[in-house]
Amino acid sequence: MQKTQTSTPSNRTTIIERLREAGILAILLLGAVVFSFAVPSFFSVDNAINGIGLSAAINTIVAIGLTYVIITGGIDLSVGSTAALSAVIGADLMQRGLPALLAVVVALAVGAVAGLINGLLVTRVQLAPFIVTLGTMTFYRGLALSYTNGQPILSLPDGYKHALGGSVLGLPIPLIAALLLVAAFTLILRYTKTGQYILAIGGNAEAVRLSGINTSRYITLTYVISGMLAAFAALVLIAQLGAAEPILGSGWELSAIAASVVGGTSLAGGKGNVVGALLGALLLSMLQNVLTLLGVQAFYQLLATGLIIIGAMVIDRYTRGN
Amino acid sequence: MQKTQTSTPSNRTTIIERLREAGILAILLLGAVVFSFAVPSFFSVDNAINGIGLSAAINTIVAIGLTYVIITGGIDLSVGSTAALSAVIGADLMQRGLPALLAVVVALAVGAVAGLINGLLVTRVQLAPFIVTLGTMTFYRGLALSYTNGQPILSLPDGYKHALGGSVLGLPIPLIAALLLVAAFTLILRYTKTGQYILAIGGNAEAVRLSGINTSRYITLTYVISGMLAAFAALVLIAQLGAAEPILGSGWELSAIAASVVGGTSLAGGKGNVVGALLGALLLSMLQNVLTLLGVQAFYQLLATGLIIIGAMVIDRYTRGN
Amino acid sequence: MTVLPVTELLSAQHINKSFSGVHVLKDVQFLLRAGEVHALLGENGAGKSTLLKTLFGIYIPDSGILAVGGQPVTMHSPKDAQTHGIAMIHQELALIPELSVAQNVLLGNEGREVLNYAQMEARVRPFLAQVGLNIAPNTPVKRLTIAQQQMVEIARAVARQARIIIMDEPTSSLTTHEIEQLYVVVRELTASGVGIIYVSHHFDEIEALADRVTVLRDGNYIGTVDQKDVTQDQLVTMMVGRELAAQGTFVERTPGAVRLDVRGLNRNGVFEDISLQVHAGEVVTLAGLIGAGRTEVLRAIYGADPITSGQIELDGQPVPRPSPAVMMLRGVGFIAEDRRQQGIVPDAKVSVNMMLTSWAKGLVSVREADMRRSVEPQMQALGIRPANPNQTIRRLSGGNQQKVILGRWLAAGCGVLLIDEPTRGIDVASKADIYTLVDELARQGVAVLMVSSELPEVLRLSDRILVMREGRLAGELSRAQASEERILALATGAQTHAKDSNVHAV
Amino acid sequence: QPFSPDTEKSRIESSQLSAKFGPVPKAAAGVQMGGVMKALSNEYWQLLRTGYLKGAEKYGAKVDAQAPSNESDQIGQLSMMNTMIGKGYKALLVSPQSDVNLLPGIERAGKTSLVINVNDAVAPTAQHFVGNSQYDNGVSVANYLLKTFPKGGQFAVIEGQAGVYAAKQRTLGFKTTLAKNSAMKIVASVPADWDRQKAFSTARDLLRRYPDLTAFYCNNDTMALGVVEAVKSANRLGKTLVFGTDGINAAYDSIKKGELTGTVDSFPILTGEVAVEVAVRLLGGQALPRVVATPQALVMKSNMTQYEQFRK
Ligand SMILES: Nc1ncnc2c1ncn2[C@@H]1O[C@H](COP(=O)(O)OP(=O)(O)OP(=O)(O)O)[C@@H](O)[C@H]1O
Ligand SMILES: Nc1ncnc2c1ncn2[C@@H]1O[C@H](COP(=O)(O)OP(=O)(O)OP(=O)(O)O)[C@@H](O)[C@H]1O
Ligand SMILES: [Mg+2]
Ligand SMILES: [Mg+2]
Repeated sequence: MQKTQTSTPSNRTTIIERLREAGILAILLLGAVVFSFAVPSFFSVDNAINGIGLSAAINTIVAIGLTYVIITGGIDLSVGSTAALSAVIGADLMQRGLPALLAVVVALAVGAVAGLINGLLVTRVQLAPFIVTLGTMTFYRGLALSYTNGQPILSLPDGYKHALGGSVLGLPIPLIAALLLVAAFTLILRYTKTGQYILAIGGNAEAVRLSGINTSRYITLTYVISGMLAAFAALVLIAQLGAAEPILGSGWELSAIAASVVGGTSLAGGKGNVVGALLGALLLSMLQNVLTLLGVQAFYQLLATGLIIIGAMVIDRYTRGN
Repeated sequence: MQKTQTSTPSNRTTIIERLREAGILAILLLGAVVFSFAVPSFFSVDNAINGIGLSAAINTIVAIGLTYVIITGGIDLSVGSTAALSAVIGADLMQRGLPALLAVVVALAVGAVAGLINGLLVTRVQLAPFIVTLGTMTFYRGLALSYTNGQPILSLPDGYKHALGGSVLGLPIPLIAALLLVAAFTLILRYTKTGQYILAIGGNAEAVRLSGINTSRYITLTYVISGMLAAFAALVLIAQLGAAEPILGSGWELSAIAASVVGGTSLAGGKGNVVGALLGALLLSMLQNVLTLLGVQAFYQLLATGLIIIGAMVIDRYTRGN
Repeated sequence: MTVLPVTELLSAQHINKSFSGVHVLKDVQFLLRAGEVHALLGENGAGKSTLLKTLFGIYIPDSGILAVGGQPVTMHSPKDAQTHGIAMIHQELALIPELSVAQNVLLGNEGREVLNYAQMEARVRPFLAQVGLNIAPNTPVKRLTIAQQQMVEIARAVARQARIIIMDEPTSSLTTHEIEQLYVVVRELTASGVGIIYVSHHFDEIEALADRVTVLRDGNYIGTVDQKDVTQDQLVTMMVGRELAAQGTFVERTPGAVRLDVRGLNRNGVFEDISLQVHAGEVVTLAGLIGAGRTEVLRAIYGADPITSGQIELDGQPVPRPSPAVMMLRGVGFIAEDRRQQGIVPDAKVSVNMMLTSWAKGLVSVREADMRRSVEPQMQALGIRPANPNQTIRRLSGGNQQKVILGRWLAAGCGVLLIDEPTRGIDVASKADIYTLVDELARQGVAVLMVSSELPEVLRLSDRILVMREGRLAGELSRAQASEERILALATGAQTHAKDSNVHAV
Repeated sequence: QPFSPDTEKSRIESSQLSAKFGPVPKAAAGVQMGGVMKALSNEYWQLLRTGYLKGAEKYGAKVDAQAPSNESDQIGQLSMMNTMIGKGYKALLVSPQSDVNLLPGIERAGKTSLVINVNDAVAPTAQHFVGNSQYDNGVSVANYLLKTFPKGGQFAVIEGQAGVYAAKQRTLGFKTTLAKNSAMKIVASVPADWDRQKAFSTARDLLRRYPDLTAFYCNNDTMALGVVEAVKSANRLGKTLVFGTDGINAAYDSIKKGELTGTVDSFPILTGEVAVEVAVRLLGGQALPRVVATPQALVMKSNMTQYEQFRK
C-alpha cells in the first residue's frame, strides 16, 4: 500500500497493463509447463478444465466483486458470510417448493441488499470499509446460522443442480459463468462511465467529487456488485455440492483478495483489472491442484503454498519492473 | 480507506486525537456501566481481570505492532503464524533445558527475523504488504507445524510459567506487560524521531523519502516490531497455558486489526494511536465477556457482535463529528 | 473597447467564512461581469482560494448572498455550481492519474453510459489544440509533467463550456511559452462572453489579461479597481497594506570551489549526457520549456530516480550510489516541484513537516519546545501564516505550504540546494524575501541549482543559466549574456543554426 | 508423558457405569453446570449440546452451554471458560479448541468447580474425560476395509485441520491399521480443513489422478459429504466408497440414499448425556475412572437401524 513513485516512461497504460497481466500469465504458463513434467496427470485438458478451472471459478466470481470494491479503495470482508446467507435463503426457498429461478432471484437480491448495507454504512455514515464489513461479516454469518439453526439444507432440486452444476460442450457451467462475468465486468470497467468513475474514485475521490459526480453512489454500487457476485458464487457452489450450509464461504474474503492482488489490483485503490483477478484465481487453484496431485503432506503444503505465492509475486515484480 | 475530505476545523491535532480516544473510552465506560446493572457478575474484579483482561492483553500486545505497521500504510497478516513459530521454538528450547531467559530471547529473535523478512519483501522487493504477509502467514505456520511435527509442547518450566503467567499486586503479569508496552509504544510514536517518521511515512511516503529519510528502514522496522510483539504475546500466552502448540495464534491478525481500527487507526495510513488499540481490544473483549455472561447463544452472539462493532463505530463517528 | 451592455454573471455579497473560529473571509464582496477577466489578488493566505471555493460550492459560506445572472442561488456542491455554468481550475491539481487525458478532460461530462474512446478523443482534441497541448488524448495523466497536467486542467475547464471559469493560480507551474498560450485561450473565451476569475501572483499576467482587479487582505475586501487605472505598485500597496521595497536586483557574487560536479548523466528516454558544475556561492539555473527534462535531471542528481549512467561528485568526492538519504547526509537539499505529492505530509503539523530533515541530521529532538526553537524563527523569516506550528499543514494556503517546505531545508542547512520552482504560488511580497534568502544562502557558500520557469526570476537570481531542450543541454548563458529572448531561443531551438556568437553552445 | 484418553488405563465404558457404580445420585437442587463448546457451526457440536440439555433434564441439573463464535478463537474460548468459572458453576463440560488453550482455566477451576473434558482435543491436565477414542475412529473404518478388500486397493485420506488432535489421531488410527495388509495403498493423505468445499475440490483432483480409487476416509462428515459430491460428479458412486466420521444427521440421510458408504458415529447426543451423568456422579462423590469411553460404531446402510436408539 506504499505509494511508490514509478517514473517508467511509457505512452499507454493499456500496454503496461497488458504486460502486467502477461506477467502473471507467463508465471501461470511457466508453472503449467514445469508441473506437466513434474506431476503425473497434471497435463490434461480434463485437469485444466475440471481440476483447475472449475475450482478457480468460484473464487474468480467473488474476486471480480472484490476487485471493484478494492479499486475504489475499499475492502469487503463480508463476502463469505453474504454468500452463506444468500445460499441458505435460496436453498430454503427451493426446498419449500419455490421455483428454482425465483429462489435464485431472491438469493441474488439478498446478496445485493447485504452489499447495499455495507455500501451505505461506508458512504453515508462514513465508517471505514474494513470495520463495516468486519461487522457485517459477523452479523450476516449470525443471520445465516440463525436462519437455518445451524443445519445444512440438503435437498436441492435436481433441475437446479444440473442447470448450474452441469456442463455445456464439455465446459462446466460455473467456469463458463465465471468467464462471462470476467468479460462483462472487464468491459464495464473499461468502456462505461460507471467503470471509469469507479477507477477514478480510487485514484482521487476528491477530484471526482469536484467534477460534480456523486461518488457515494458509485462506491455503494461496488459493494452491491460484490454482494451479488458473492451470492451468485454461492448459488453456483451449492449446485455443485448439493447442499447449502450456513458455514459456507468462510475464508472466501482472503482467497478473493489474494486473487485480486496477485492479479495486479492495488489495495491502495485506483488500479485494478478483472482479468488479473481471473489469472490470480487460476494461479492459486493450480497451486492447490498440484499440491494435491503430488500428495504433499499437510505441513509441507503450507510451506509450499507460502513460498510459491511469494515466489510468483517476486517473479512478477521483476518481469514487470524490468 | 476512502479519503474523505473532513473539513472539521480544529487547531490542535492532539486535542482531536484525545477526543477520538475519549470517544471509545466513553463507549467503553458507558458499556461497563450499563452492563454492571444489566448483567449479574459482570462487575467484579475477578471478571475484569480474568474474563476481560487476559484476552484483551494478548490482543493488545499484537495490536500494538499491527498499529505501527498499519500507520505506515501496510498490513501484517502473519502475526498469528509468527507467534506460533516463536512459541514452539522457545518452548522447545526450554524443554531441552535452555535457561528460560535465553529461550525467550531466541523466541523474540525468531519473531524479529520473521518480521524482517516481511519488511524486506515489502521494501526491497516492493511487493504489496498484503500479499507478502499472506504468503508468510502460510509459510510460518508450515514451519511451526513441521518443527513440532504438529504436536504441542507441554512441559514448560514452572519458573517461566510463574514469571510471565503470574501476577503482581493482584494484577496478572500479561495485563501489566500489555499496559507497559502500550505506554512505551505510545511514547515512541509521539516523542521519538522514529515514531514521527513512521507517522509521516503513512501520510506521504514519497515526501518523507525526498526529505532524505531512508523510509525503507522505518517501514521494515515496523514489521520487525510487529513480529517481535507477536512473539512476545505468544510467550505470554504459553506461560499462561503452560504449553505451546503450533496451531496457536490463528485468527490473531483479524482481532488485532479490528482492535487497531476500532481504536482509531486508519487503514489508509498516517493516522493511529496505540492507546486506541488498547481501548479497542478492551471493547472487543468486554463484548465477548458480556455475551457469555448473558448466556447468549453462539448464533446470536454473532449477530450481537456484528451489531455492536458497527454500533460502537457509528456512535464514535457521530460523537467525533462535531 | 466598444461599449457592451454590462451583464452580471456572478456576484457575491457579505460573504463570511470561518474555520474553527478563525475568520477567513470577512464580509467579502465580488462581482464578475460577462466577457471580463476579473483578477483576484492577495497575499498568501489572504483568502483567495477560500472565496473561490465558496463560489464553486465546495465551501458553504457562513453568511452572505451568492447570485448567478442576478438570481440568488445556494450551492451545496460542485455539482450545483456546474449546473449554474461554473467551472473551476483548482490550485492543487485535481486530475485522476490512472485515467487518460481524454477521460480526465471529459470526466463527469462523457455523455452516454457506454464510452466511445475514439469519439471522446476526437471531442477532446480541439480543446487540447486550443491550449496548445501536443499530446495524444489517450496518454495517461500520470505520465505527464505537472505543467502538462496543468494544461489538461485548463483544457478541461474550457471543455465544460461554462459561462464562468474560475482559475486559481493556473500558471504556477507553467513556463512563458504556455502562459502565452493561456492568454490566447483566455482572450478567445472572454470574446465569446465568458467571465473569468483569475488568481495569480504574477503582475505581468494581471497586466496582460485583467480588466478589473479585486484585492483581498487578511480575509477583508479591500477594493475593486479597473486594471488600466492602477499601477503595479498601487496594487501591491492594496495587497500588503504598505509600500513594498523593490524585489532587488542581482548582486555580483564570487563563486568558490566546485561543490557539485555532474558528469555524463543519462537516463534512457528522458535525458542524455548532462554535465554541469555548481560552485560554492553560485546560483545556477536550469531553464527550458515544459518537458525539457529539467525536473528529471534535478531528481536524478538527488538520487530520487535511477540513472542509466553518469557520475556525481560532491566537493570532489564521488557519490557511488546516490539516494535521497545519502545525498541528504552529504549536505544536499532538494525541493520538489509537486508540492502536494512530493512535498508535504498533509495530515501532519507544520512543525513536523518542517523538521523532517533536521531530525535526521540530529539537529533537533522531537520535543515540542525544542522544535519550536527551530521552527518559529523559520516561520517568522518566511512569513508563514497562520504562525502556528501546530496547525495541520493541509489547512494552510498553497503559498504558505510552499514556504514550509523551503523552511525544511533552511532549518536543516545544506551545502548544495536543488530547488525545483522555488517560488511556485508565492506572493510578491514573500517572493522578494525568498530571493533575499537565496542571495544570503549563496553568500554563505551554498551551491544552488535551481529549475525555474519564471524568466524574471531566473534573471534575478542566476549566475549562470543552463538551457535544456528535449533532454539535452542546449546551451549555457553567463550572467552577462542572459536575456529572456536568448533563453527562449535556446529553449525552443529557434537559433541553433544561427550560431549566435555570444552563446556558448554545449 | 501426556494424557491420551485413547490409551489411558483408568477407563470405563459408559455402558458399564450403572453396573459398576449403581444408579445416578440425585443432583443437588438447582445445580448449575457450564458447557464450553468448541463451536456451534458444525452439527456435531449442536448434537452434543442437545445431549447436554437432555441429560440435564434427565438428571435434574441445569446446563448453560455456550460456544465461541468460531472454531479458532482459542483465547476467546478460554475467556468464556473463565467467565463461567466466575459465575460459580459447579461443573464445567469443556471441549477445548486445542489441546492446550483451556489449561489455565482448568487450573483455575480446580479449586472451585469440576472440569470434565468432553471429546476431541485433550487437555493433558484434565482429570476427567468423556468421549470416544479418536484413534479407534480411524481403526474401525480401516478394519472394515481390510475385511472387504483383502486383495488390496487404493485409499485416500481427507484430513481435518493440520495439527489438530482429532485429525491426527483419526488419520493415524486409519493408516496404522490399514498397514497390516501391504496391498492396501494409501495414495494420498491431504488436509481439507474440515471444509466441505475444500474436500470437494480436493477429492475431485484426487479422483482425476487415481480414477480407480477404492475408498476415501474423511476425518469428519462435512468433508465426507463434499467428497460424495465429487465422487458423484466423477461417476464413481458405488465404486469409490466414502467414509465419514461423527454421525451427523446429514450423514445418515446420505447413507440412506446410498451415497455415503458409512460414518463412524460417536453418538454425540448420547455423549452429551453421559457427560452430564458423569458430572452428576462425580458431584455426588463417586470416584469414577479418569476416562469414561462413550460408544462409537461404523454405521452403514446395513446396520443402521440397530443404532437408531442412541440417536434420540
Ligand atoms: N513518469 C513519467 N513517465 C514517462 N515520461 C515522463 C515521466 N515524467 C516525465 N516524463 C517525460 O520526461 C520529459 C521531461 O519531463 P520533466 O518533468 O523533467 O520536464 P521539465 O523540464 O522539468 O518540465 P516542467 O516545466 O514541466 O517541470 C517529458 O517529456 C515528460 O513527458
Ligand atoms: N480547511 C481549512 N481549515 C482551517 N483553515 C483554513 C482552511 N482552509 C483555509 N484555511 C485558512 O484560511 C486562510 C486563507 O487560505 P486560502 O487558501 O484561501 O489563501 P489564498 O489566498 O488562496 O493563499 P495562496 O495564495 O497561498 O493560495 C489561510 O490562513 C488558511 O490557513
Ligand atoms: Mg490559494
Ligand atoms: Mg519540472
